[in-house]
Amino acid sequence: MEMTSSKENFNPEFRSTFQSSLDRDGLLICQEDLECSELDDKAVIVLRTSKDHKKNIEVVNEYFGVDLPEALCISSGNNDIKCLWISPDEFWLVDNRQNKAGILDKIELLPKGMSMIDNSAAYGVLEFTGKKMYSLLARWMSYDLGGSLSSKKVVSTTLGQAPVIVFRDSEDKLLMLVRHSFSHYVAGLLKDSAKRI
Amino acid sequence: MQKKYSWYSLLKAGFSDQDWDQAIPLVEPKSKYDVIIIGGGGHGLATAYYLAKECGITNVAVVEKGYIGGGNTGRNTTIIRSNYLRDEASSLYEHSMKLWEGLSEDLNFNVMFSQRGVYNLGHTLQDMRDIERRVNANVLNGVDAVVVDAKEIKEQIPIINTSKNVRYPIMGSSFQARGGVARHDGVAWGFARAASILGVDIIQNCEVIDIEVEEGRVKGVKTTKGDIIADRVGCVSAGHSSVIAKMAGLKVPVESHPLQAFVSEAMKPILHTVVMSNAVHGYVSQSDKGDLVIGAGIDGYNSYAQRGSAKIVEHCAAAILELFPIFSRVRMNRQWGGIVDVCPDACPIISPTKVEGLYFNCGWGTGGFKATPGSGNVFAHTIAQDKQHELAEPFHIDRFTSGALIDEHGAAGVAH
Amino acid sequence: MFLIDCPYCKESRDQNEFSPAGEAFIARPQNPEDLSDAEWADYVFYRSNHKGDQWEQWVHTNGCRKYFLVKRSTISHEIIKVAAFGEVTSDSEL
Amino acid sequence: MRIENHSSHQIDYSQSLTFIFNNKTYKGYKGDTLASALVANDVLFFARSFKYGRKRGLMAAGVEEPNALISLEIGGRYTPNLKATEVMLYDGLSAVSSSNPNALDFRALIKPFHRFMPAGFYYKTFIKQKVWAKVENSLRALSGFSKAPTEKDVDVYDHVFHHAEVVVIGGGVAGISAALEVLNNSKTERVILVDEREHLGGELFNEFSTDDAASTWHKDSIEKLFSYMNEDNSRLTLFLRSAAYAWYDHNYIEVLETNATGESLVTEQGQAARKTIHKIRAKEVILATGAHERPMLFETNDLANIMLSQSVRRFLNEFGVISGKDIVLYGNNDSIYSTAIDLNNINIKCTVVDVRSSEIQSEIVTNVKGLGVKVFQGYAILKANGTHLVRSIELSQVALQGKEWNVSGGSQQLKCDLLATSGGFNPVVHLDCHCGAKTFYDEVSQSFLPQKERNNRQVCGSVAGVGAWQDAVGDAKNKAQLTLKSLGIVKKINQDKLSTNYLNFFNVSQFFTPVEILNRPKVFLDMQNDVTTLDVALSIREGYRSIEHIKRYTAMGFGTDQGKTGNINGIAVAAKFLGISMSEVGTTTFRPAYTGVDFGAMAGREIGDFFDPQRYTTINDCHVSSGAEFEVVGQWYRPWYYPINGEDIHQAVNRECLAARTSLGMMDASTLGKIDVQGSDAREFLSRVYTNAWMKLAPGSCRYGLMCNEKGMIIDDGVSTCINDNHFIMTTTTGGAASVYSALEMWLQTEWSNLDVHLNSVTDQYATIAVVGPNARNLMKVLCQDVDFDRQNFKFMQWRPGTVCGVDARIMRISFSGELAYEINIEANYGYYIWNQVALAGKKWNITPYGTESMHVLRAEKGYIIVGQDTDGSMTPMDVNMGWILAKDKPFSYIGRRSFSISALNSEERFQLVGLLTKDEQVVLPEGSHIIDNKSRSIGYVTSSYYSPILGRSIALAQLKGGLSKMSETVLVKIVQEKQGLKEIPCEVSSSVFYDINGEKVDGND
Ligand SMILES: Cc1cc2nc3c(=O)[nH]c(=O)nc-3n(C[C@H](O)[C@H](O)[C@H](O)COP(=O)(O)OP(=O)(O)OC[C@H]3O[C@@H](n4cnc5c(N)ncnc54)[C@H](O)[C@@H]3O)c2cc1C
Ligand SMILES: NC(=O)c1ccc[n+]([C@@H]2O[C@H](COP(=O)([O-])OP(=O)(O)OC[C@H]3O[C@@H](n4cnc5c(N)ncnc54)[C@H](O)[C@@H]3O)[C@@H](O)[C@H]2O)c1
Ligand SMILES: Cc1cc2nc3c(=O)[nH]c(=O)nc-3n(C[C@H](O)[C@H](O)[C@H](O)COP(=O)(O)O)c2cc1C
Ligand SMILES: [Zn+2]
Repeated sequence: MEMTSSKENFNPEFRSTFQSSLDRDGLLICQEDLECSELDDKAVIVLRTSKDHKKNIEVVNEYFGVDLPEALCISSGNNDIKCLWISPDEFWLVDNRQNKAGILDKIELLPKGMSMIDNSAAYGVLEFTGKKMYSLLARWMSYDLGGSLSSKKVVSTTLGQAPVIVFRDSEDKLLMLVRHSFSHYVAGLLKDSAKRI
Repeated sequence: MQKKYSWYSLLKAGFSDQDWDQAIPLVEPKSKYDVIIIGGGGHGLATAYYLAKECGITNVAVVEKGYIGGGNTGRNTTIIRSNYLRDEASSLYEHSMKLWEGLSEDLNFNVMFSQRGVYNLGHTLQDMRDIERRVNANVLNGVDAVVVDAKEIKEQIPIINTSKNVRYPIMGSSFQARGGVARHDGVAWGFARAASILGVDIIQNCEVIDIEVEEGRVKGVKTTKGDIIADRVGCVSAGHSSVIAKMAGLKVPVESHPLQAFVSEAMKPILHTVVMSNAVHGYVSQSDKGDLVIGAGIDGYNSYAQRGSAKIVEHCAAAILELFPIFSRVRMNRQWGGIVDVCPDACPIISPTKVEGLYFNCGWGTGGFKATPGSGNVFAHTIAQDKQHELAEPFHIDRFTSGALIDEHGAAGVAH
Repeated sequence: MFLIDCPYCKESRDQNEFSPAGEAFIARPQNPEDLSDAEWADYVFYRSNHKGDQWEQWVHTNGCRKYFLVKRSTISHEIIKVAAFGEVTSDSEL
Repeated sequence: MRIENHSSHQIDYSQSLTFIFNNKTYKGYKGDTLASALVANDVLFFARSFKYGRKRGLMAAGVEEPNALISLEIGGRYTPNLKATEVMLYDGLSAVSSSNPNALDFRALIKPFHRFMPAGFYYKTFIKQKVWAKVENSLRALSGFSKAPTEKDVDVYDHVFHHAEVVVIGGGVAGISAALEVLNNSKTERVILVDEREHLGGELFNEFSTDDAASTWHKDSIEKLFSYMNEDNSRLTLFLRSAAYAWYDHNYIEVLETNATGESLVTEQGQAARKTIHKIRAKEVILATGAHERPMLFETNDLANIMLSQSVRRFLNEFGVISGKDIVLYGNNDSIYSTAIDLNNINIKCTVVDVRSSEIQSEIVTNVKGLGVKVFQGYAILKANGTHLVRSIELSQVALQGKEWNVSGGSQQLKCDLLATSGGFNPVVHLDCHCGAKTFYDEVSQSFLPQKERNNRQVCGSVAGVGAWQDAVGDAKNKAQLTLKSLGIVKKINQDKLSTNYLNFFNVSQFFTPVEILNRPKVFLDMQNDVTTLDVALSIREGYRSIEHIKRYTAMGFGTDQGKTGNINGIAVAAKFLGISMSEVGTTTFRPAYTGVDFGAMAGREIGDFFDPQRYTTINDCHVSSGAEFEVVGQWYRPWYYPINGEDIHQAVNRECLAARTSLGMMDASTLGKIDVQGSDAREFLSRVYTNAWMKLAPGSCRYGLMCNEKGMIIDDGVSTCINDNHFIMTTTTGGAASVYSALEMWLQTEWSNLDVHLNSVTDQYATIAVVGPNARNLMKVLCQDVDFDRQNFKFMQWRPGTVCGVDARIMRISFSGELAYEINIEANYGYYIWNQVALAGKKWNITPYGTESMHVLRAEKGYIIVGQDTDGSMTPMDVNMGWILAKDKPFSYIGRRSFSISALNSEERFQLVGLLTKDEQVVLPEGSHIIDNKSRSIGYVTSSYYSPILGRSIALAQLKGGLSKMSETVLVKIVQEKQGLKEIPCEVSSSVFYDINGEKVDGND
């Protein structure tokens, strides 16, 4: 068996998080007023920093082209990169995969007290649309989606027994990040509940 | 007056309308006792009974803030077994088991001890290793125990789900045939009645609000019914042990947590034994009345409220359905909680304290009902002799300082 | 099931996102080696297990993952106050 | 019977339904309950009572019904113990009595002996343990109501979370009025209104026939409510057939909704939920749960067709049925007169017996008299006659003198075929008390009312003691105003004026408890459990005086109705016999469930596959297609072994182990917990949480660490990798990942916030594939060309970045088997691909996937411990012979260190980890068997035991007391459950390292 070291000779098969749960059209759920599909081109980079120092905010802006969001909210610098507020010292940069390397390159430049780690493979991203999405999620989520998940807001919570992150990307769209080891479970719950919506 | 319970006295009472003696006479506290027991739960009442019966100390009062048996004794799932892992623990619980076997006769009160057997299910390979280890230890200690496989479980309990295609398939179980259940209230009342016949005062609705200590020696207690002098005070107040300890300027290494249980509506008998599963968090038996008596898990926060979170009971219901899918349309009739005093090594404290004449019996946590007679028995001797009963020695409070923990819950972490 | 105000997320969330993490203000001794066995045991095993309003630690396990302080009645379960870690350092404050 | 030409508010006469009860077929209509349909068919016996097996008929019309327990359907839809009053009729319904009133019943046969079976009977009998053991089972057979189900439920149940600013519980006039008041005066607030019945309106329907204003108000209000519901983004959510059954801390309320098709649910499996639990978090709660009527007491008050007056009215007005033609109404308040008017309207004969003297001159009394209805004022019923059905009653004069009721004069008989009584009303305070709120006894309404003030909660209508419906409307509005104020929506509150004595529950008299009646036999308090006044009296005489003792001694209130109608009379009787007030007696504790909740509903969908998350690695499909058997570890499913060609576990494991030892094996190690540790204090942090030293570990290297808790006991272990001075990746055991991670966060956040360290869980980020065996290096060279695998350049316990089959990887040279081994870490999305590539490239060396079982054998051969198997939370590092891993000179006293100097942790007698070699090499010790001393006492036990194919013999690890000083000694392992004739197995105590003692294999053989 002959192999070379260059990457070009390979075509590594990328398996998305929900691959085995999707239907033929690549959808998890597809019914009246409720659709759920996977976005498999997203990169998730965890950025740990404190907003207490102005410098950190400047660094983030300079390197990644986004502002650190106001607590409790998400803000996006542009249509590609989004910065999610997870916790006072934790922000997630969500971008398209092809931009990942560019972001991670900056790790060497980060000042003390700031760190970064790629967690893209750990999460699958589901996109929900349709009027009935809250009705579906309320079967497994104690969070007040209707009352508190205002536009651009991000929330780290649970879906059944799985930890998930949800954020309201726009008025009629909701994204959910799921750890891949829970994907089988989460897909199962969602599909099962959708039958009764 | 009908003193002794028997068929004869029952017939006589039925024909003659003669009345029964008061099983629990209403008494007001005297000003002084040789021994005061704080807490009229099963353990406290048993302590008083054995003090009077075996230690010749009858000038004893049991002081209960509410009604006797209204603490955990009256709200537990009544499972009795003695198949504990550690030698120290199994000796103590086996001592208790032997007392259970003669208890109704001893007390002249049917506590309805029903030796219908107890299964402790295993669902993982590590569960099964632990079961083997425990059963083998039991047998070497003279405690009846066997390991049974899933097939045998199914033969004995046809309604249990032993399918392999469930989340936590049943791989096997330990089984103690002498284990079973008893009528919780009857245990408290039986001890109370027997103790009061021997001269013990049982004083209800009387809360201890302070403990008098002078120069390191206990002098008595202050209660809502006045001050009472005593040479020795035994504290057997389960969930409230820390509160009582504080009154004497002491600390006990326990934490109070809610533990919940619930019962179904009564049905015709269908489950004839006791089934426990730690991995799926639930235990169940069917009472003589016909209700399924189900014990759930513990809430993680401290509490003195006799109630817990919905999530715990709901998860428990799910666990019971994993084991017994046929119970799905059976309805929960009532749920409640008790305050259990959890000790870091899951073993009780039966011990003298730094205050002379003050003794503690606590830390039974989620499993002390089964120990009721044994605990009362060794505690009575400990108080009477001011020296720990042999079986109580390992349960000295000093073990937390010396490091000689008993660690009954040992194998908790599953890992590879 | 409690409704807990996370002082970091600044939002009330259901108890199922949180885990209790014991009594507050139990500081790890600076120099454990200097302690007697009894003092060490006091730190490791003994809690005040207070009946009444008690400061305790909770962690927003399935939220922001932050530990914080909650003053809660162990009798009524009422939550009286919450505070970020370090905001309160002893029972007497606030 | 069905009342002709009656316009019912509930029944749809156009839809006739057929059903079966106790094997007979009947007809009813849509809108009927099983109870009303049976009444229409003149079926009056529903079941038997618990203790004495007495034939019982209906008493009530709703959830409070104690008698009419039935079971429904068969097979997977068999449901025990339903109340006939709560089952909506559907076509084809089939039900049977919980115990058949028409069949012979053993309990009823022992009737003559009832006097010998007072409360507490069993405590006094069968006292010999042996005798009890013999009789218990036969006694058990007599107990219980319906038979238990025997088949798995075919239906599913749902849970749904909700949030609302205001939740109104109870949809009678008060609830409707309160909900409207909130909606009318707010803009964005969400309101949830729940009622357990089929229709909104509660008891109000009863007023329609006599009061047009009531029906107008109802119609208008419902319309208004519906208009709110039809708005876009409606703020109002309405749950009907939905019982709020529990109120937990912080205004968390659970509501059980029954599907609109009720018990007739027939859908494709799983498409609809039979029942749904709504989990509601409310800012404010308005309790409008109404009141249940309570019965009057007299001898044999349990005969069939002795009912509650208000319930008779409900059957009449809502369902158009009645179970008698000659009716006596008996009570102590004005409400029985309302019933009289209703009956008079449909020309049914009735007589009123009122314990209150003729001095009571309410308007309604005068009205009823005016209708020509015979009214006995100042009379009481002493006894009901009849074999099973009421046939007549005995009346006598009665008068209230001071606080005592005195019966006087001779008695007279009155014929009747239905007796309807009202002893006043019990506010439905249950829910309000679930979180510990108290009730108080109110002398005016003669009832226990809810605690006056409570945060974020209002009570209105009957539950607050309000009688007349018009007052309930006003009261509800007023309370809703307070709710709006509490929400900060209104500042100044408007209060409607109510009639002057609106809190008197229809002029209810003082509780009716003449001793002449209470001392009679068969005056039943708890109908379901056959508890009588004499039982309560006996209980008290025997010293069981607290109401809680009375409850437990007599079983009063223990039934499926939880004493909704009976308890209050029990309290009154206890008060009488104890000579204290009702207030001093108090109530028993109210607990969930307000009404029964199916276990299935409690569990919701969290059963079966969803009971607990099943976590899989990204390589799982490969394992499945290789035919792996799985082991559950924590929540993970890990391959246990990979049988081929019908191998059993031993054959498979032997093959897998030999492959790894002699050529090449591969294993999916992705489940190990991985924690990314970054920051300038990362080393310091690791030094604090692990027992060994980390300050000098060079980038590019890895190190094994042991983690203890403060008790000094081992809790976890794993290898950490130094990426650079500020960056490490820690691995944890699979099962320990979550708890270790949260413990580490705790130390960082609560104690060491000054350390510059960030932790992130990256368990799911990587797939990890271990390649193991002498040919591992050869394989790695094929898989990855950009790393120098030379043994000198890439040493044991080092790692290198590289590209494996085109994928970026981190390759660690670590080994849990003692063989030359590498762990390839790649982004999880490529796990599946790389596993296949490794398998492909490894074919040359016959690469063999192995599972956790072989992993266990391989590591045991090397004496490596498994935390949780060889340790159990009570083992120190010294105990497992790993004293070498305790750093001596770290400046910081790492977690657990202080405990190592405690005396008991240094005892010679502690369990210590040793190896055991059976004298007979082919005997494999059972795990969990014990080592015994010469007195047959346990001195240790076997933690791990396997057949080692490479050694051709068995090996075992054991915890042995003082084991480290017993090397080479012979000990006996006791086999308790005799296996293959073995009893005691001699073994030699050995080092726990069995294979490759000098560790030469780890470099491979090239
Ligand atoms: C839901 C649940 C299920 C359980 N299941 C089991 C089981 O299946 N098997 C088993 O073996 N164990 C079980 N247990 C544990 C068992 O109930 C207890 O360990 C045991 O009953 C303790 O008995 P006790 O007499 O020590 O305490 P209690 O019965 O609680 O008695 C203590 C008494 O002290 C009184 N008291 C407190 N403070 C004062 C004061 N200041 N003054 C006066 N009196 C005071 C209390 O009112 C109380 O009556 C369970 C517990 C619960 C809560
Ligand atoms: N005439 C009488 O004898 C008499 C006596 C008392 C009350 N009333 C009448 O009762 C009405 C009082 O109005 P109200 O609204 O206070 O009471 P109500 O009894 O009319 O309504 C209460 C409603 O709450 C529901 N409910 C109770 N507990 C529930 C729970 N846990 N979950 C869900 N639903 C629950 C009941 O099913 C009922 O529909 C007036 O019409 C009044 O005249 C009549
Ligand atoms: C073993 C056992 C069986 C019980 N069975 C019933 C029962 O059949 N019906 C019932 O209403 N309560 C039953 N209970 C619960 C009690 O009513 C009560 O809830 C419990 O003792 C706690 O007391 P509390 O609710 O008054 O605080 C049972 C309790 C126990 C411990
Ligand atoms: Zn938070």
